[in-house]
Amino acid sequence: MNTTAEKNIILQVDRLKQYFPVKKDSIFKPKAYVKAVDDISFELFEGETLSIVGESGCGKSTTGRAILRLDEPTDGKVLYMGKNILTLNKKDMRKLRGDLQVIFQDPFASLNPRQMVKQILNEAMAIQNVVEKSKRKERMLELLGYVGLPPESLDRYPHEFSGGQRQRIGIARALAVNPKLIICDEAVSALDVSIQAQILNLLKKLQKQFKLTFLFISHDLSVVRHISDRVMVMYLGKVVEIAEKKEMFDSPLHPYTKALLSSIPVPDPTLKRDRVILKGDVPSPIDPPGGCRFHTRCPFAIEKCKQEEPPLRELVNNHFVSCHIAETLPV
Amino acid sequence: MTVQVKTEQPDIAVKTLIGGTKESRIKDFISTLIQNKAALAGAIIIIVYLLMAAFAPLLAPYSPYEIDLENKLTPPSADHWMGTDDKGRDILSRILYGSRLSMGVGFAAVLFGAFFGIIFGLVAGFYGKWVDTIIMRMMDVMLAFPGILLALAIIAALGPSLINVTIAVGAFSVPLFARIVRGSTLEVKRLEYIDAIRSLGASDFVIIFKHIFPNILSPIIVQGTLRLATAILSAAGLSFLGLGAQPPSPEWGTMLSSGRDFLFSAPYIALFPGLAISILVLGFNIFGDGLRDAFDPRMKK
Amino acid sequence: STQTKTEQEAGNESEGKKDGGTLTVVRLSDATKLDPHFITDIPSANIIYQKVYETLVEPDKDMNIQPLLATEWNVIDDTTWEFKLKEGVTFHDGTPFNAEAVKATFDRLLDPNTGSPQREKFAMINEVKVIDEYTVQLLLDYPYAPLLSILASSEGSIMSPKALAENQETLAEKPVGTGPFVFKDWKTGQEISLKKNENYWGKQPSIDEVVFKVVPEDATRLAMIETGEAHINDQVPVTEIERIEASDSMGLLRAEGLAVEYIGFNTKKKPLDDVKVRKAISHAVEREAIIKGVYNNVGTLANAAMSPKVFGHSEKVKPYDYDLNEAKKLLKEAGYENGLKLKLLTSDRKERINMAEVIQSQLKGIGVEVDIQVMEYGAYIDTIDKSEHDLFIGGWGNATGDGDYNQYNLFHTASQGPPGNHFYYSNPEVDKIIEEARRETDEAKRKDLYEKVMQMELEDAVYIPIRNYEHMAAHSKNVSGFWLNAANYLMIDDAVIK
Amino acid sequence: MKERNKPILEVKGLKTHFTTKRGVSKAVDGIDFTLHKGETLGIVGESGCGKSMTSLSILRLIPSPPGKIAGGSVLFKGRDLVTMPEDEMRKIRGNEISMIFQEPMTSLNPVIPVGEQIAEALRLHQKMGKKAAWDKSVEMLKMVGIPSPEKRAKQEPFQLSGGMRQRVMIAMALACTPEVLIADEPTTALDVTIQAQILELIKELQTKIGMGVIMITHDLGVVAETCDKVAVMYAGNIVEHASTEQIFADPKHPYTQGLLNSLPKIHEDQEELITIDGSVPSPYNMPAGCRFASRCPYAEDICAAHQPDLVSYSEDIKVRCWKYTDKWTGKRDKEGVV
Amino acid sequence: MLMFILRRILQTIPVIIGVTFVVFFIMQLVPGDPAVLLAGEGASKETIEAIREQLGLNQPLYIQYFEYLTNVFKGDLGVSLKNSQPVLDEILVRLPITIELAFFSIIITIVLGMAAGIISAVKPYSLTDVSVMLVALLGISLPSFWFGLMLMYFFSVKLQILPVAGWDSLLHVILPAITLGAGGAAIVARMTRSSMLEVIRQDYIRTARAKGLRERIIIYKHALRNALIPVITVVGLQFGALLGGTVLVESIFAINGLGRMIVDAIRMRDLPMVQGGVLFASLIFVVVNLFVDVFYRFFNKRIELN
Ligand SMILES: Nc1ncnc2c1ncn2[C@@H]1O[C@H](COP(=O)(O)OP(=O)(O)OP(=O)(O)O)[C@@H](O)[C@H]1O
Ligand SMILES: Nc1ncnc2c1ncn2[C@@H]1O[C@H](COP(=O)(O)OP(=O)(O)OP(=O)(O)O)[C@@H](O)[C@H]1O
Ligand SMILES: [Mg+2]
Ligand SMILES: [Mg+2]
Ligand code: NI
Repeated sequence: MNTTAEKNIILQVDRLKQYFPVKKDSIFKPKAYVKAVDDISFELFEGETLSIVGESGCGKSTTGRAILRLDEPTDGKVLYMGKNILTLNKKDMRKLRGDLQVIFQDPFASLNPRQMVKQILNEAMAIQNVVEKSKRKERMLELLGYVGLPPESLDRYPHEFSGGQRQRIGIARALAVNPKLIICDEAVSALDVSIQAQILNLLKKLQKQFKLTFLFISHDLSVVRHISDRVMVMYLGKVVEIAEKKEMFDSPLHPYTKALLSSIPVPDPTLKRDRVILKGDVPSPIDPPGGCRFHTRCPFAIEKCKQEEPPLRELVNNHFVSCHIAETLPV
Repeated sequence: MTVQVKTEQPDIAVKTLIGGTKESRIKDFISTLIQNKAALAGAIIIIVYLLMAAFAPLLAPYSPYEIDLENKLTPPSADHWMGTDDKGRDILSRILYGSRLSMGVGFAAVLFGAFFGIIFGLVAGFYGKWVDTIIMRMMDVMLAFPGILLALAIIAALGPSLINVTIAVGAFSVPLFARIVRGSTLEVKRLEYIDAIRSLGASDFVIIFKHIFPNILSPIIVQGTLRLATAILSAAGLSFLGLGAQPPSPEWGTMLSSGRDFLFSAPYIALFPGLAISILVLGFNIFGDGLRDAFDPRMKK
Repeated sequence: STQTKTEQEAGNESEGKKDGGTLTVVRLSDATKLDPHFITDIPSANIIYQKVYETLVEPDKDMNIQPLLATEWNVIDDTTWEFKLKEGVTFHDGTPFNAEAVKATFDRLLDPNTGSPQREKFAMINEVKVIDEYTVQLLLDYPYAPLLSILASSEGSIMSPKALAENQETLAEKPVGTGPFVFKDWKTGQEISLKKNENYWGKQPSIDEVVFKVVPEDATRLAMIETGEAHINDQVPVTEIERIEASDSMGLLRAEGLAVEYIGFNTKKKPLDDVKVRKAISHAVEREAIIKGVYNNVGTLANAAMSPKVFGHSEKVKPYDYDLNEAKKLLKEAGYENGLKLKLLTSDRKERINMAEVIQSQLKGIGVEVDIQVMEYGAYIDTIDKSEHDLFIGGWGNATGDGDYNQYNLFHTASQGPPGNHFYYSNPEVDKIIEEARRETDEAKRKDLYEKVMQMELEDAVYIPIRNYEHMAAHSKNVSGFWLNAANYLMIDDAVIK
Repeated sequence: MKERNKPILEVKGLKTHFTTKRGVSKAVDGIDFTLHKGETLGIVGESGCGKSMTSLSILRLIPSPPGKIAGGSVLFKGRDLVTMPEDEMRKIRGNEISMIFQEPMTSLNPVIPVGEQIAEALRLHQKMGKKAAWDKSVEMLKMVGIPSPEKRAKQEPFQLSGGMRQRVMIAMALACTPEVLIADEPTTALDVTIQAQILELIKELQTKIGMGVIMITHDLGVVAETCDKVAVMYAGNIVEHASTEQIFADPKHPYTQGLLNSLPKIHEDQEELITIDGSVPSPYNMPAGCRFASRCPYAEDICAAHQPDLVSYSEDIKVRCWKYTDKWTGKRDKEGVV
Repeated sequence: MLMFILRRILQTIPVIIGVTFVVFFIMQLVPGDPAVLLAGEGASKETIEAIREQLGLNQPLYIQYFEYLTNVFKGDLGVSLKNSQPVLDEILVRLPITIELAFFSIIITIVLGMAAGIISAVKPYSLTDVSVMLVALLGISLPSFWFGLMLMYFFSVKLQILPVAGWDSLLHVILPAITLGAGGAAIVARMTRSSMLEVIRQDYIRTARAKGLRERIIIYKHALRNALIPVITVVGLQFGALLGGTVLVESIFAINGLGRMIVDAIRMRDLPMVQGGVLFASLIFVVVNLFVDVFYRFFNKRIELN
């Protein structure tokens, strides 16, 4: 913990759990839950980008939503600048929301189709009351400048923009309230490679400019590799591995991470790789397998994996993994 | 590498597709409406009706109230284009004057029903859980309740007047609107832009009325235009209980009902008010459909 | 006379033809109960009256009292009436009809514990005395002239003493009388059926069975007659006369009724407490136009609250003539030359609403602006019972056919409110004459008293008489021999289905 | 596998236009390519460039109105699908040419058991009996690697995971052993680990059945790993057509170059990604000249004025760019823009 | 699902109590005194008072209500003020009739409405579509008394092929069921049409086409099943309107049903009958809607999870 010790922790997630009750099919069955996020802890340092990767349904978005209290978490703490935001009342929470912003995946669904850009931006400022009324127009133009949209965009509706432009509007809205932390939930997944590149560049630029902290949720590893400082891998509601980006990509420890990294199709036809192709589907989060949750698909699983849940342990410097046999795996 | 994120060139595609200014936007809205031929026809029908209501005194060839028992039940003729009723009053004149009443009651009732229905539906759908349960069970009570009883209760509590008939008729449609709105709210609530606005710290009120409501207009418009007919007809039903427009008001529904005794001997008594209602409802329905499309920016894609 | 051919034909033809069959009568509403001591409405009484139950005496077509279960009667003194009863009559349950039966019936009616709403009408009877098996005396508290008319009405029905003793409660559903028809079945809300009494003491009916079906919709009832699905429809809207008369499958029977319709004034309420205003309005209503325009000439112009069929009616009583100038003059005298606003209350019967509209238009002529208030029947009654009305359209059934029932209930101070005086009229002199007429046994003198008191009421302009009822029944051309009694009872003893 | 037999599918000058209130959208505007047995052709390009519309046009599944095939021909084993009568076309759909759609979530009927959805095509085209068709559909599910297929066949789509649904789509498309398979972004909606499974599966089956595959995607990684040759589309046109190795090693068209450049390099750290400025022209209002001209770093006067043709650069390479013609002056090239 | 049904059934209890409560207090508000109406013309104040006493109308309201409620839970709905018959008996005679009528009407609503909707949707904006939708709109805006009497006039009086009124055979059911079902059919037709048009645009319809299926199979097998889901809700709501509409139709065709009974009872201020009638009407309504919800959830579950 040497290198990170000096950095300020802006957000600390402590034993967060998010269970969604499932409607029961029968009164005879016990009450069931989707354990979307099941006891995860991590911290986020000021000015860094932490990415969360993992398959669809592993709880990435749920983690983000829980931090923002878009859903009320079942258990755990989320400390923002040392304050547990999960216990704030409605009013204080609303005030705090200015600091924590989110950019969503779907650039269309995340903008109200009936509001013009200026209404969208104005409303954001009005809600948090960050800019006085007379200066808002000015600020709007400034925001559009940051995200690279022409000033006349103000009078248009979201559907009149391309996907990439819409995503910029979403970013401008998030920036409008001067946030400290932005959660990007698949913020570029829906975009074309060329547009994706524009947005990624923009995010990086803005991060520097405003000292933003990003929690970057994605399943596109090449994007993650480009943007993150640290990476966290989730599987079925659990954190399986956290490490510095380079460390993670160069020497993944968890068998799932390994499979994930090897599955990325590489745009280079000359490169023929040994690919770890996993068998089977992701188990249901309603009834996750006991022991290590990955053991049903893990090519290396041993008996212990079925019985005991592996703890998240620091194997190398700042490289945490949750696997009983991480040391013994082939590289 | 010098390629920077620059301000994008004013986007040709966007610019040519949609004019950026406000006036052109309104023009665009209107032109979408006009291009939708059915909606245009609907709009024309409605305008004709509104003109009819506005200029009834000028248009009506006779007084709508003047009883002339000598000339009762005359079939349509050059003198009385739509014939006369069982008290010798000119049906055309009554229909013209009645447009004020019937359209007024119809609209007001639908608006009343929609207003409360929308609020209940939004609140139930947005908050879910026990709020939802309580509101929706209340709506069930209302739906299961005989209308005539509700009407009688309203006379009792508020006294008979046209406003109260509007309330009574409107009350019948509250649960219908509530159900529809609740369903749509549940759908829209899940969309990302609702989460986005919530994460900005917007209050529930803003979320519900500014962000959810405008996006569930379409089923409301459809239901509203359909309820209009029912509202006019039920208003007539109530006037017989002494709740609605009192005779000799030329209210369409009442006129239609009074034609019931002459269905075979003088069918025109019921026919013309019936047509007046049907055509109005037709107009509103097709206009409503067009409106829904024109209001929805997405439909232009 | 308004009797149509049908009746006369029936008289001639009914002898030879005894075809039997089921007679289907369609009517607006169902009976409420079939116990004559508890019946308060015509649709209920119509089922049993002279069909299942019989009375000691009965009114004929002209409302003259004729013997029925009593063969003769004597007024022994002012307060003692003696009746000789018919012998050899048995109730449907086999109990013989005799003086004990008469006593049992009236004792039950008069017993306060019975709680009969009709007790009031018989309150003058102090005791029913059995003289011998077939002789009975009614001892009255005070002289009461209209006694026979009450005995002749439905509430005077003689009931089986056995049924009274054993199962009083079930009498509401299962009447047991002596009449030509025996109660068969009642499906509430749907139909009541009676079958021929095989042991009837008099002439056996020709039909085997009669079913009274409830068909609320006017048009449907007529359609059923037209298609032959039913035989008689005893409530016909006035608008359908032409159609019925033009039809070759339907006939129309019309009969003068006992009831009258009138416009009433609330004499307690401003400005109608001013007799001049009332007179003015009385002058301004053109009654003939209503009979013709609204009622299609069904019924006749009424001159008072009693129809010609009611005992005590007098042609000499004169209501106000149609005279707008006089009306305006009176209004001016009353201080309303600039007009006046009034509310006219009516129940939701179609004809009455029409009538209200016509009256509204007529009164406009003298500057009286009328707001029509249509109310559902229950609310209407409630409003007039509470004296919250100005003008109202009312009617009086005159169920007994005697002037006392009319005058006492409508105009006596004691009857203000629910009993019938919704004019809230109070005139001590009128009260006195009404009471006097009640005790007067001399028919001619009674008639004079009624004439006098009716004229006084009109002088006070308490109401505007509009129409004497006329009852109409549409019938299939293949039935004959039935008739309508003035109280709108359907008489089917002699009905024949071809 | 790549023997040069007669092509089974030949698309020539295919044009698909949409007529809307705003005018005519030339979604597909003159596309040419050929497909041989056992070969995989990748079609790549920016979102909205007409990839899906091209594939739908081949099967004549364009939503009509407003869409319409406005010209060109699609020769399938020598017969033109564009002019073929509808009922004959029906015999080809799902039988000889099948399609895997972009969205496995919405492309399956939510209320019909998946087994039945597969079996109905078998009954129709292979004239199989009810039982036989069902057994075959269970077999197909097994082949695409769905565990306990007997049970799964009876389930409805909502009871299956996304990966399974996509596999059902594949089973459905392959049920009648088609000669051509069009896969329209078959893995976009899936996780990488599942995507790897599916791509592996398609490859495997292709070798087994020997069909020609058109693989539509905008994921260049997928193209690199699965395709023999690639067509790059831009704004309704093919701008470059070459073998996969060629495209990745030495892209000719400036758009292709831009596209490849903007990918984050997975084994290399970049501070900033390279982007292509500007945006695609509106399909309602195509420029007269090269459609990429406004975004092209090399554009010269001629580019804005005249549209280049798709010309052969070498035997295997076709490119639609003035830069590779003799009309090119090369002025800006010398300034060294890139 | 079972849990859901159980919960809904439990929720029904407060609904029913709510209904009785509202009915009770509304009936107190409504002007008109059952005692006066029962006493009839010319009854004295004493008589009326006696009747009131006899009917127990003099007790304080809350006692009357709680007595009523406790009796209801014991299964005793009281006796009619009008004819002293047990309310339950009166209702049980009429309930099957009304249910039968409603059942056939809803069948007509569904069959007619959906057929029209499908015909319209198959060729949108065609002449057939426009005319079907016009007829449907007329169906919505025409009062049912008019429609019912017209049907009666043509089929019973003119053609004499169907009975005018009554409820004795299946023939008697036809006209009332059509009259009652027609309005709903119009609404269902509109819903079906728009829902079909929506569904036809879905990806899975394209998939079906890509399989080479015939258009007919696509419409009836693939599109219709999905299009019906939103229509189900409308049918459920329509059932409520239908129950309200029974009054008129029961009057016109002289059917001895629950609707007419309730209205008659209201007119007589016969509180126990009104209470009982409304209780059962709401029970029917709640049960039907429960079915609809269960059905809907069953279908919708797969859609939500997609
Ligand atoms: N509101 C909810 N109610 C019930 N289950 C939920 C809810 N939200 C999420 N889930 C479930 O929780 C699990 C995790 O979902 P989440 O959206 O966090 O996954 P994700 O990692 O973001 O996946 P993706 O990459 O597809 O976005 C899933 O199984 C999902 O079905
Ligand atoms: N119904 C339609 N009406 C008008 N234009 C349409 C319609 N459908 C598609 N288009 C146009 O056709 C063009 C090509 O669309 P297509 O779906 O083929 O793109 P794509 O290359 O598959 O993109 P993506 O990668 O997003 O799937 C788009 O620009 C679009 O505007
Ligand atoms: Mg997610
Ligand atoms: Mg596509
Ligand atoms: Ni550079």
